[in-house]
Parts: sequence; structure tokens; C-alpha cells
Amino acid sequence: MNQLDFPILSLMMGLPMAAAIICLFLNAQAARWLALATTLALFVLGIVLWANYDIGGPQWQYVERSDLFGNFAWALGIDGISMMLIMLTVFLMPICIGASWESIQTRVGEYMAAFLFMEVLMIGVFAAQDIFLFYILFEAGLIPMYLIIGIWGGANRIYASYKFFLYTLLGSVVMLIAMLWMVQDAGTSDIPTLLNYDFAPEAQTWLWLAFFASFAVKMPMWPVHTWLPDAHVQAPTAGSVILAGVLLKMGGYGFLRFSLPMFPEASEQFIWLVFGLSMVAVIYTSLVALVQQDMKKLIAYSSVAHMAIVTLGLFAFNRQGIEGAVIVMLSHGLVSGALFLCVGVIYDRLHTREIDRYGGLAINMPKYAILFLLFTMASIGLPGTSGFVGEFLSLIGLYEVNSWVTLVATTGIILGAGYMLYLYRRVAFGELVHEDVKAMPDLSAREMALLAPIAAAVMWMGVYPESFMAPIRGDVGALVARIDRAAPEGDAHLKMGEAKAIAKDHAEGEAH
Amino acid sequence: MGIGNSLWLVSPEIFLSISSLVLLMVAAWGGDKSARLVTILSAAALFGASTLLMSLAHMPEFKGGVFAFDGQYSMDAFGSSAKFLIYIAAIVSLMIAPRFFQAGGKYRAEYPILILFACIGMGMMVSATDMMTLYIGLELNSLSAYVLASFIRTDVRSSEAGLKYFVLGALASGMLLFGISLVYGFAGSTSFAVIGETLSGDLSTGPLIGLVLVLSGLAFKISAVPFHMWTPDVYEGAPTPVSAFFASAPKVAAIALTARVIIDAFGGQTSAWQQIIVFVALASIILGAVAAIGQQNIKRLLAYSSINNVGFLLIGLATGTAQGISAMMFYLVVYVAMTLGSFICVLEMRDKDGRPLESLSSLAGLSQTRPGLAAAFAVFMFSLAGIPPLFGFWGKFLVFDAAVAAGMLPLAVIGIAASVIGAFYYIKVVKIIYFDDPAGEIVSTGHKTENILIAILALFVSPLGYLAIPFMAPVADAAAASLF
Amino acid sequence: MTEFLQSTFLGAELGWFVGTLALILLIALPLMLAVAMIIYVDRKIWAAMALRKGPNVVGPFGLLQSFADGLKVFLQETIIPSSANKGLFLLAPIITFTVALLAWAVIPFGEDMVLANINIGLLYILAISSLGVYGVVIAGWASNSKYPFFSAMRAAAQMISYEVSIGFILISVVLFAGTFNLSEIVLSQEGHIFGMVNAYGLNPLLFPMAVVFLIASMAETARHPFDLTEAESELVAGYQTEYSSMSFALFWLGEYANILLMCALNVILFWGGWLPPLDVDWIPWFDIPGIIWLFGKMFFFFFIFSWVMATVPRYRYDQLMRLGWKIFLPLSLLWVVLVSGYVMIDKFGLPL
Amino acid sequence: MVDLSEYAPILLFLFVAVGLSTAFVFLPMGVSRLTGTHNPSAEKLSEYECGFPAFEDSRSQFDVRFYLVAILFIIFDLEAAFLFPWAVSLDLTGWTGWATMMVFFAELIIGYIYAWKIGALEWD
Amino acid sequence: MIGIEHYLVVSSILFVMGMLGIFLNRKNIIIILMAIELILLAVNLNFVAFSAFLGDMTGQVFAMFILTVAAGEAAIGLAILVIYFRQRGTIAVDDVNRMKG
Repeated sequence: MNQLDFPILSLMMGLPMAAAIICLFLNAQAARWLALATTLALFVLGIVLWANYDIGGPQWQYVERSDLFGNFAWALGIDGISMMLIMLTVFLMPICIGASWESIQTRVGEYMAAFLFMEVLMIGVFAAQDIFLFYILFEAGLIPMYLIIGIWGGANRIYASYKFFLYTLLGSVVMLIAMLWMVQDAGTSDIPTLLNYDFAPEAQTWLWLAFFASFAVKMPMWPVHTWLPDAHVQAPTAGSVILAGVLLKMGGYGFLRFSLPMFPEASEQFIWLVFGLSMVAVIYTSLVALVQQDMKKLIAYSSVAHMAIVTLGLFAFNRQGIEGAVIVMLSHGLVSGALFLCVGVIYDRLHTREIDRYGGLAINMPKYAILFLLFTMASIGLPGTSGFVGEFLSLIGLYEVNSWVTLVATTGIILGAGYMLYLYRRVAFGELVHEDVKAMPDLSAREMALLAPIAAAVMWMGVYPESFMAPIRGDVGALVARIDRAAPEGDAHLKMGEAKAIAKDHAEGEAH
Repeated sequence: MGIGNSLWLVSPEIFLSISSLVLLMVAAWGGDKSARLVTILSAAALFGASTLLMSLAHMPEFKGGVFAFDGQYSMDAFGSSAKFLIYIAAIVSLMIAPRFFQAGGKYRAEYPILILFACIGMGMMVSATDMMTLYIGLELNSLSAYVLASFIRTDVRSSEAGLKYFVLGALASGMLLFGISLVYGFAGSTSFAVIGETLSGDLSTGPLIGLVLVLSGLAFKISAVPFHMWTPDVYEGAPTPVSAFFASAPKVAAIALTARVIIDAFGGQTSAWQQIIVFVALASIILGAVAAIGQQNIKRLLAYSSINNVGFLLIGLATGTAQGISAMMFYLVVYVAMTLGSFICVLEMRDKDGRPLESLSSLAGLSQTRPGLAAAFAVFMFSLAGIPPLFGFWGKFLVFDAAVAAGMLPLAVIGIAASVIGAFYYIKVVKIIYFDDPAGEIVSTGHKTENILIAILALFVSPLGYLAIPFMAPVADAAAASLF
Repeated sequence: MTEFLQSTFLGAELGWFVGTLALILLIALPLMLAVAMIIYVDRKIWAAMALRKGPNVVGPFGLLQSFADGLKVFLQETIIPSSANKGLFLLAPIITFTVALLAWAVIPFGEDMVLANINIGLLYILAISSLGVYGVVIAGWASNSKYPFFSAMRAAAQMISYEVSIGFILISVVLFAGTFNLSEIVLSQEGHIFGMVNAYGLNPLLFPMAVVFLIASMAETARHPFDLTEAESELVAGYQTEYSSMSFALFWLGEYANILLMCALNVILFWGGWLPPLDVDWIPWFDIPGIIWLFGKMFFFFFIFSWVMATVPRYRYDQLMRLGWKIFLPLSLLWVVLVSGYVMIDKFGLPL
Repeated sequence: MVDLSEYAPILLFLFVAVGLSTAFVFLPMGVSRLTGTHNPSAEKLSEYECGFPAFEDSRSQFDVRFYLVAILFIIFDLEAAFLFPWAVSLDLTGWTGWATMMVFFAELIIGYIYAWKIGALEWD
Repeated sequence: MIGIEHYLVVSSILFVMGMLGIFLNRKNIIIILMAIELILLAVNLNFVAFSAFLGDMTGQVFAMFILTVAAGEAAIGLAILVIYFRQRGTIAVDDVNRMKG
């Protein structure tokens, strides 16, 4: 079956599912503990998964499959990219549960159930090897997220939940039709098979657009990003974390898993669209972020900008770009999650997200200020943090394709530095003017326990990215090989240097 | 096929007829006191008929489908499965009735008997292979339905619902009949098979008008746009168990009947009917979704929801392929479960005096006062919206899969895009239940029968329903195959 | 006559037209005459039973009394109540009388003595006599007055109640005769009983139906004892209250024409029509023309009608409805089963 | 098509009958004008009541049982309509036809019994 | 000679009259019931005419069924109308609006 001889992926989905159902019937405290225990167990399982992942082994590992009926199978399996995103999920989930420990006081059981159910779906999305299974899990996320935003969200939660729900639904139903057509055409719903199936170029155009409609909303790309700030602002902290940390990655994952390898020609054909939208997103949302008064909104807009970098990197059609994009996804998952947690920390104390209400936090909350600074820097892309690795690689890759786009994107990064530092200055520096802010205690042990692991991960990814790059290298190689025939001719005309001895490892790595 | 054999083939209907007549006598002698007994016996009769039906359907000599009464009646997998579904829906409608009517006054024994009559009619409808059988079955069902709609004689809304249903239903019958008369005149027969053979090639005006009128009449019965206008009023005005019944069993029968007419009688005229069905399907989906948005009454909302769902069902039919019909049958099962579940949830909406509540606003905050009911309601709503992983999605999935397979991409795309509009009002209900502050109007505790039914239906509609696919899919396929 | 005229200078179509018209008038005019006379007879019979003299002033024995009455109403003023619906008000007597006349189109007065020998004559009679309800209801409605309205409702309910039973009774007869054609029904009675008696009415199976039919036909024509529609003590003059002049007379004429028709039907369906009572040659029955037999039998039945009127007290309305719905209807339903069963056994033997 | 010529005299009869009755209704109206008996007055033209003006709308609501009778009549009369063709075609249909109609009859009678039991036939 | 098309024209006119009677009538529900009967009449005319034209009895049998059902329909319609009238005290078409659709 797989290297562990038991269906670990199914287990990883079944465990939280069972826990979610049990949570519904538990009292608040028991539900919290059960949720925490489950997510931690899943994290352990994730580590097992990673530890046993055979780098350089077959592309699809931990494969399990049972045909259920007709054109639909319970098929799971992961490659490196999926594994990293699953790791991200299981890593963030205990933190989310921890973040909600005190801030959620109503209907705790249902809340925990919704989160655990989300976890099932997120793991499932990344592990699904059947296109319809993927769709079902992809779409199903709407229900718990809708409830999380709507029940436990802020004042304007209903509008936000509607917007979130309908935007994402509209995007994805069109994709369903495309999937139906693809399965009809290819005769299989098996993703690995479809990955190597060549659709007619004319059909690809439509299919690509249909998938784009879904993933662009999920990603979110400008101009269909507007649900995101609303959703983020209104969602509870943990909801924001999971939304920014994992759900947005589904869009990127979709591009990576479907759009690019399945429709390479169409991807090339629409490269202008992606680049155009992404450029607008980088500049526009950065500018918008600059003028935000609401911290969550600011971070939400920064997410849009970062995700634009991801799309740019993905559609560079080369190894650096794609690897960079994956790393940005992982990094953003950690960093933006952490930033939302940081917001949540002070929100829990003052119950406002308005930036002007704060100031001078560095004085009375030094630990918080340090961690917040670290994540701010990571978000900006300071070398030594995870953000740098990803953005740098993406831009390198992009530069090979189009230097002008790269120029714009880089400008966006500078703007990003601008708004993040501006945010940090206003929150952490300056005088302590407000009395209530003065009274705010520093991070509690629980909050420390939430933020510290993320900080460690961010640093790790920044300092030694190879740990994260190694599992995905082979898969990116396969992807690049697949889309190579459609790769656009770049304007950079890079000249290949002489291969040095040290590059030999890489060459071997690519061979598998 | 001799008459004895024919009688054997329609034994479920005969059994139901005899039971209903006997029960009518019981009701006549026992009066209203016997209402409960008659209800139980009626349910038992329906159960017996289902058993009979199943045993008949599994007899090897009837496997491939056989005709009875010189081709007026067909005993095949299609009819049997539709009938089975109808009986189940009817049993549920019977189970939920006594409590509702007793709360509002008196429960009368005629209710279960009328349901039985309607079931006999529906059984004839789905098995009809002749315009005459079709008409008689349809009318038997309709006439019972008119009375059911106005069953609460002292309620002005109920009587108005009955009146509207009657007037428009009779009009629909008239149109259907006029169409049938033209088709009969030009094809020279009322048998589906003969009509199918005769009406081939380009249609002249006469039979074309006939075809259009037949389809219009049937569209009325399935409440598809543009002949849907009676649905909201009737569903709102009729007693809730009756609305639940209307939304489930007769809809199954009418859809199945439409499918059979289209495939068997007009199978050679794909170009003629297909565009009509496509238009009707899309119009139903869109209007059912748009018009529901402003509704404040939950029963009206569900009525529009049923219009919307009919649109999806018709997409399956519009393909004209076995796959499409199979998908349609499958969807029907899921639809019946969802809609019955929703209506039973509506039944649970009562204030402290036991009076039924129907406004959406009274649902506010239900999740805090009745979490179980709220969860079930949410499951039904999400499922009706077709959000995976709930079972409602699978129905839509199959239908659209069939449409794509038949090469009807634009239909599929428009239809599925319009389903998002529908999702808007479904999630509005969920919003009211979960996000709004409790209105505190619904204070009743659940009733055991209703709770059990809701639980069963909710479980069926939940992702657990997927486990039933391996059992249902072959049945749906067999049903579809027996039409071709 | 038609054939003769067709052979003359008139040609086929005109000849047919003139001939048929003549036949129609030959039915309609004597009918009106007969009605006039039968009213006189009616009054005479009641008078005799009440030991009175009855009309005896106008003409010899008062024979011209009806004509004097006719002339009087003809010269009267036609009063149309101001609140009435004028058009309908005038239409009602027209309908009543037209329908009363029209039913006679298929009555066989003798062998081949029938205006329209249609194959569903009985059905035609049933249909036409049903239309009579319209005249009554319209009259009651259009008068826009309380008593006529109540009367019309009663009359309508009464007529349709008994029509149901009559329908089933007719089926019993038709089961025996195997046809709807009135002439054939009459002919099929020839020698029905032991090859001798020309009457269904004496068949033990049909005799009860003959009785029921006689009573039902009284109720159907709102004759005493079923004349609830014009129960003077309750409803003044019933639906005719507001009528005057010839409009009033038309109802009267129509009513008596219907009574005669019912007599004719009784005779035709159960008592051998124009056939002599016994199908035997040793009495010179057959030398007497059929039409005389028919009229004689009809007169006999009319006498029964009159007799009943003079002797039987009026029913209450609930008794009337009970008789119709709870006695006659189940009885006639049962009889259809019995008769059809008997006929089947007779034709096919027992089903085994 | 079916030969309907036997019905032509009936049609002609209809015209004659309508003509006769119309004449009977309208002729006296003319005659009364000629003879001068036509002399309407408000009292004469008012509807009949026992010597006083009517209190209420003459077309007042009346007993629902009249409707019930009408409905029952429709049902039973139409059932009779089925019997007519059956009665003359027993030769062709044989025992099967007879039995079928008896089944129909049984249902009709059950309906009748039901109507009786629930009091639809009661008048007082 | 009168052919099948004449019957068809007449029945179509009746049918359209019935339809118009239902849709244009704003006065009285009884008129709607009558319009429905008119439609059924048109249908029956069609059936009988076709039946005679085709020499096939099915049409006439069908007409019989329609008659019966129409009777049942009229009965039920009247009953419902009576119920309705007792509740509302009116049978004007425009007043059938307790529920706005």
C-alpha cells in the first residue's frame, strides 16, 4: 500500500472527523481539550508522514485507493508539495485551537467541531488524487468557514460570510463543469493520469478559464479578492489564521496541481492575464494596505499582494519561479498566520483592531514587540526569514520571463516593506498615550506557546530552506518538464554558466 | 398477455385500491375517532404495496419490463423505482400528519385515504404507456390533491390554496388534453409506442402544437417555469404535511411521467422537445432562485426551492440519454429526502400554544434553542444548495455530468452558475438559524416521530448518504435503461 | 310523406325540407292541442274525485275551457318585474317550452311513425329532459324574487335527484332490449312474457322498475305528490310566481307536455308502446292502429297521474329527497346488477 | 365520417320549437300594447312579497345541501354514462366486461355508502 | 362537405375561448370553471372528430373518460369553491389574493 503499510492519510482525515462529531456533544472545556489533543496527534502524524517521505522516491506516495462507484474513487496520495502543505495545515491547527482557547466562549463544542472538520477538508484537498474527491473537499470547506465567520465573527460578520460563501461558490461551480468535461474527455478522474493527459489546445482555453475562475477567487487575485478583507476582519482570530494560512493556499495549490500541468498551452496563452492581474494586485493592494486603519484588513491586503507574488512565480514556467512560489505559500501561511495571531493577542486585550488606538507597545510588551517585529520582517522578506527565500526565488524565476513584470513586482515588495513597517511603527513604537494600552500585559505563556513555534519555523525556513525544498524538488522538476513545451520565451536571455562540481547533486536530484 | 397476468402486474395498485376503499368504509363508520387507526393502516397498506412492488420487480420474468393491458401499462424498473419512492414519500407524509392536524383542531380520517388515492393515481402515472392511462392516473392524483390542499376547511388560506390549485390544475389538464387530442389525431393512437413510431421526421404544425401543449400541461404538473405560479401559493396555503406531500410524491410522479412521455412518445422528436425542456429547465432554475430571495415565509421559500430543483431535474431529462434519466432518478431520491426533511423541520416550528409558525424570522437563533433541529435544517439547506459534501451535491453532480456527457455544455454552465443564486437564499436560512439572535418564538419540544424522521433524512442527506450510492446507482441505471 | 314530396317538383332538398316541416308541425300542433285537452281532463278528473263538476261552462261539457283560458292569458299584459334580469326572464319560458317540444322528435307513435329514428333515442330523451332544469333555474334566478328563487333551487335539486334513478332504470331496460332506439325497444317487447304479453313491465324482474319509474316520472315532472316546487302554502306559485300572460302559460304548457312525455315513456319502455297488450292473433288487436294503442295507454297513465294527484297528500321535501336518494337510487343500482347478471346468464350461461 | 342525417329533422324541429315558443312569448307583448292592457306601474313591477317591500336580497345564501345534491348528481349521472355503452355491448365484452363494470359498480356503491354514512344524503 | 379540419377549427376556437375566459376574466370564479369546461369540450370535440375520422374507437373512449373526470373535477371544484366562499364571502377573482405570489 505505502511505506507505512496503513492508510495514514485516511487516518489523518478520519481522526479529526470523529473528534469533530464527538465535540458537538461535549461541554466547552472538554471540547477544547479534545480538539487540542486531536490536532496535536495529527501534527505528530504529520511528522511521521514527513519522516517517512521518500525524497527521490516515486512521485506519489502513501497512495491509497478504493473504488466506490462509477466515476468516483476514494483516492489519496501525496507528493512533496502536498506534503508540505499538509504539514503547514497540521502545524497551524493546534495553534488555531490554542488561539481560540479563551477568546471563544460561546458554543465552543460547535466551534471546535467546525475547525476539526476544516482540518479534515484541508488535508483531504491536498491529498486527494481523484478530481471529484478534490472538488468535494475543496467546496465543502465553505460550510464550516461560513459558520465560523457567521457565528463567531465580528459585527459585520453576516455580510462577510455571505460574500465569502457566494464568491467562492460561484468560482468553483464553473470549475465543476470543466472537471466533468475533462473526465468525460479523458475517461478517468484520476489526477495523476489527468496530469499527463493532453487536452486539445482549444478545449484547454475554456478549461483553464473555468479553473481560473475558481482558483483566482480562492487565491484571491485582484479584482475578485474583495471577499478576503471582509472575511478576515470579521472572522475570529483562529479563523483568520486558518483562512490566510491554509485556505488561500488551496488556490495556489490548484494552479500548481491543475492549471499548469493539465493545460500548459492555455496557461501560456493566458500568461498576460495572470501577470496583469498580479501586477495590479501587488501595487494596488499594497497601496490600499498603506492607508488601512484596521490591522486585520491591512494584513489581509498584504496577503493579496503576497499571493500575487505566488501567481507570478508559478506562471514563470521555470524551476526557480515555481519553487519560490511554493516557498512563498508556505512562508505566507506561517507569517500571515502569525501576524493575525499577533493582532489577536492585542485584540483580546483591547477589543479593537484600530491601529491608532495602539502605540508604544514596545515599552510595555517587549516580548510581543520582538515577535511581532520578527513576523513583520518575515512578511517584508528580510533575508534570514522565510519570506526572503520564497520571494527571491520567485522573482528570479520571473525575471527570466519578463523583466518588466519583475520590476513591478519588486516595487510591490518595497511597498510591502513600507506598509508593514508603518504598521509596526504605529503599533509598537512611539509614546504610550492611551491609558488602557498602558495596562496591557505582555504575552501570556499560552500566547508565547502559540507564537514561538511559528517564529522557529519562520527562522528555520529562512536559514535552511533546503529542508523544505528537498521534498518538493522532484515534483517541481516533473512539473517543469511537463510544462516546458509551452514555456514562454523570456526576455532575459540568461546565459547558462559552466556546471560546477557542486551542481552535480542538483542534477541527480532532478533526474528522479 | 392475458388479463389475469395484467392484473397481477398491477397488483400494488389493486392492493392499494382495495385497502383505500376498505379504509374509506372504516372511516365512514368510525368517524374522526378512527383517524389515527386509518392513518396507521394506510401507512401499512403503502408498506404492503411497496413490498408487493419489490417482489414483483424482482421476479425474473418481469425483470426486463413487461406491458400489461395491451400496452396501456408498463411494469418496468423505471416505474417500479419511481413508485417505490412515491410510496415512501407518502408514508412519511402520513406519519407527520396527525400531530399537525390535531394541533389545529380535528384530524379527519379522509386525509390518509386521499393520500392513498393520490398514490394509486401516481402509480398509474409512472407506469402509464398510453395517454389514456396517463390521463386517468394524473387526474386521480390531481383530484385528491385539490381536496388535500383545501383540507382545513376553516382556514381561509387552505381553501384559497385549494381553489388556486384546482383552477390552475384544471387548466393544465385542459392544455394537456388538448395536446393529447392533437397528438392522437395525427399519430392515430394514444399508445406511446405507436406515437413514437408514427411521429418521426419533421413535424407538421398540428402535432407540434400537440407536443408543445402536452409538455406545457406536464410542466404545470411539475411546476416548472413558466407554469409555476400556483406553487408558492399552494405550498403556503396548504397544510404543511400536505405541502410536504406535494413537494415530494406528486413531483416524483409528474417528473417520471414527463420523462416517459418524452422518451417513449416523443423520442424521435428530440429537436422538438429538447429546446423546450432546456428553456424550461433554465428558467426554472433561475426563477426559482431569484424569486425565492425576497420570501419571508418558509413554505413559500421551499416552494421556490422545489421549482429550482425541478429545473435541475429537467436538465437530466433534457439530455435525453440514459445517463441523464438515471441522474434524474437519482436526483429525485435525494430531492425527496431533502424536501421532506425541510418540511418536517417546518412542522417543528411551533409556538408555545402549538400553533404553527411559518415566517423565516421566527427561525432566528434556532441553533441555540433547538440545536439538533437547527443542525438538521442547516444540513437540508446546504444540501438543497448543492454544497458538497452533502448528498444534494451528488444529485446535481450526476445531472450535470450527464449534461456534459451529452455535449450540452452551455446548459450545464448556465444551470450551475444559476445554482449559486439559489445558494444565496439557502444560506440565508442558515444565517437566520445560526447567526441571528434567538427570537424565542419556537419553544415547542420535538415530537418523537418527527424527530426520528428528521434524523433519518438528515443522515441520508449528510455525507453518509454517499454510502448508499452503490445501492442506488444500479437501480437508477436500471430504471433509466428500461425506458430506452 | 317526405319521399313523396321529394319526388314532386320540389326536388330532393326542398322536398325533404317541406316534408319534414310538415311532420314537425304534425307533432307540435296536435301536441299543444293535446295539452290543452289534457288540462281539461285533469281538472275533470279531480273534480269527479272531489265530487265536483269541474269546468262545464265554456263549450259543451266545458270542453273549450282550456282555450278560453289560453285566450285570456294571451291577451293579458306581460309583466316583467323591474328587478328581474329581463333577457333571462324571457328566455326561461322559451327554454322550457322548446325543450318540452323537442323531446317528442324521437317518440315513436307507431311502427315507422317517428320523426327522427335515431339509434340513441333514449339517450336523446334523457339529455333533452335534463335541459328542462335550465328553464326552471333560469326562471327562478331571473325573477330576482325570493319565492321563485327558493322554488327553482328546490325544483332543480328534485329533478336531478330523480334523474339519477331514472338513468339507472333506463339502463335496466336497455340491458334487456340491447338498444337505445325507442322503436326497437318497443319491438323487443313483442311477446316478451311467454311469447304472449307485449310488456317489459310484467316481467317480474322489471316490474319493480316500472313502478319506480312511474313514481320517479311524477317526481321528475314535479307532479303531485312531489310538487314541492309550487307548494302554495310555502312558495306561492313556485318559480312561475313572477310570470304572467303567455310566458306563464308556456311553463304550464311545457309542464303538461312533459307529463305527457313521461306517460309516453312509461308506455314505450315498460308497456309495449304502440303494441297491443297481448301478442295473440285470436283477438283482432292488430287491426287497431298502433297510435291508438299508444294514446290509450298514455291516457291510462295520465289518469294514474291525475288520480294520484287527487288522492295522495303532498310529500315533505326531506321525504322527497330521502325517497330519491336513499330508496330509489340504491334500488335502481341494485337492479342494474341483478338485471345485467340475469341478462348475462341468459346469454352466456354461468361463467365457469 | 359518421352519417348524421337522421339528426337533421331534430335540428329543424329545434328551429321550429324555438320559433314557436319565442312567438308565444313576444306576440302577447305586442298584442297587449295594441289592446291597451299594457299598463305597468311601480307596484305591479315590484317583485312578489307578502304585501310589503322585500327586506333582504332575494338571492340570499341558501342551504349548502343543494350544492351537495348537485355534486352527487354530477357523480352518479356520469357513472350512468359509463353504463350506457356497456349495457348495449355486453354481447361483445362478455363476462369480462360484466365483471369489470361490477368492480366499477362496487366502487361506486362504496362511494355511495360513504356519502350516506357521513350524512351527505340527509336533508334534515 | 364538412371535413376534419372544420372540427379542428371549431375546437381550436373553443379552446382559445376557454383560455381567454380563464386569463381575461377578472370577475367571477364560476366563469373560470365554465371556461375550463369549455376547454374540455373542445378536447372532446377533437377526440370524437378524430375518432370518427380515423375510424378508431380510442378517441371516443377517451372522450368518455374525459367526461367522467370533468364531472369529478367540477364536483370537487364546486366543493372547494363553496368552502372558499364560506371563508371569504366572495368569489371574485381579484379577491383571491390572501397570499401574494
